[in-house]
Amino acid sequence: MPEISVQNEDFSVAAEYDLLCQEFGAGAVVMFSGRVRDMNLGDKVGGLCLEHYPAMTQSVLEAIVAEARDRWPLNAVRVIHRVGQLHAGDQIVFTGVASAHRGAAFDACEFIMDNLKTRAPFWKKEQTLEGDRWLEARQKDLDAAARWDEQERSADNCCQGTKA
Amino acid sequence: MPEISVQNEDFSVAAEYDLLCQEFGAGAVVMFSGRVRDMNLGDKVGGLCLEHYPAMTQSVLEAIVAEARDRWPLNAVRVIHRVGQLHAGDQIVFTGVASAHRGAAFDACEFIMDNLKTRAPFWKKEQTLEGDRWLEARQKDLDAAARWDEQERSADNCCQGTKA
Amino acid sequence: MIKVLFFARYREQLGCSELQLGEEAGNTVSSLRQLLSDKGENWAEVMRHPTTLVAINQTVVSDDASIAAGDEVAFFPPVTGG
Amino acid sequence: MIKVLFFARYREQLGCSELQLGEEAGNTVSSLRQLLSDKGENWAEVMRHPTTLVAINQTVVSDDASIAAGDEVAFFPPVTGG
Repeated sequence: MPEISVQNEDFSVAAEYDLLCQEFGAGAVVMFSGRVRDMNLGDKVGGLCLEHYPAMTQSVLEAIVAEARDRWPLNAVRVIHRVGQLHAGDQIVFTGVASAHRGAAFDACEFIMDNLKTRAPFWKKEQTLEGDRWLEARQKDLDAAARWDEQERSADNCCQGTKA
Repeated sequence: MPEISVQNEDFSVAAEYDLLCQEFGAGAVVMFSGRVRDMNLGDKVGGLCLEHYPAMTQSVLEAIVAEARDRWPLNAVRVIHRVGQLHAGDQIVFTGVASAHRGAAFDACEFIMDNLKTRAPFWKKEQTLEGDRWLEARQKDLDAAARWDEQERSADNCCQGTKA
Repeated sequence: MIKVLFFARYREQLGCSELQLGEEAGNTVSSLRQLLSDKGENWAEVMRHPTTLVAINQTVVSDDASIAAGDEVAFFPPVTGG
Repeated sequence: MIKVLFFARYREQLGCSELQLGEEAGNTVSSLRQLLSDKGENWAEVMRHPTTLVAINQTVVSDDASIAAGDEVAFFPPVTGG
């Protein structure tokens, strides 16, 4: 099973969970799954078309997973992103992480998603009754990804509230 | 479907995922699953027996879920904890959260697990070749749960590295 | 009458999961702890253990909490679920 | 020869997903941007958009990065996957 799949076909969270669990020693599995929302910016969304830059997508996702493995002890990692035409309610992205440690599994899974959101070359074009529109990147996602850099830099700093 | 189940029977992550997804508008689902490790403190673990304080377990888990709902906008929450005799590799605990927002789903799921670990009255007795032994609480788990209080207190403080 | 429960390691150590007590238990967790400590060395050990938790009616309380007739008081070690 | 790719909104706006360019592209991202800007107002608009990203051989770079023969250069808006 590859660690990373970019595909048009749907995926099965149940099957991915079973694969992540095959490593018997793992205590913790954290999984994220994202689905196409039926509403966005106040408009009803019928579906969306996902474009990507294939050669770069693969290498960026590999780099993100490698960074996660450098930061946390992980037994298994799986990232799936769908491309092409999708419909409201469809599954779009999956990230699953297995680790002996709960905190590592949570952090690595969220780290991968935050970085995927801001670094992996995917673009969504949404279909609404008002017509089609390319989605704009959101500052909130950039902020979410930036926390991980800051966390690394300020590791032993003043902050009691960090989740480092 | 109740939000909280304390049971001896196994659970199906696939079935829980489908239930969490039934709310069509949700964009993000985060799930945690924990399994009995086959090794602990250097010894091979054959299984463990999970004791709990039934009346208190239910009310503590309800309180933790209510606190999570106060802090984040959540569409659906599901917590399952098994009790009684379990074997190495068995599933032991599940927490699943559905939200329109990725960050809220991650934070709420981890918040529930960190608080469950330190507040819900479960006790594990491990069976090893060296004999049976009650597990000791770990400082690491107390620290993990304490972060959420500190995060609340220091919400708008100096810290750039916080995940608040 | 109050009901006193013991869980996990303490249940085993005391060979007791539940006790019924009358007025001799007193009105506070402290007085109850004192009464139980006097039952023997293994009881005293559980009662003076620095991490022993006590709950009244399923809520963890401190030693100065009051106990009333009908309450359910539980003693247990730090929790280890999840 | 270099290969130049455009994605998403820019691909649509320029009506172009791929270009082959020779030495006229110059040796840096800046010189390539200048050449493309001169192709018309819609091209100039994409090139001067403050959030336009550029990658050489699948790695995002800044405007002073060098371009060599055989490179694949891509222009695209901020990413919106996940």
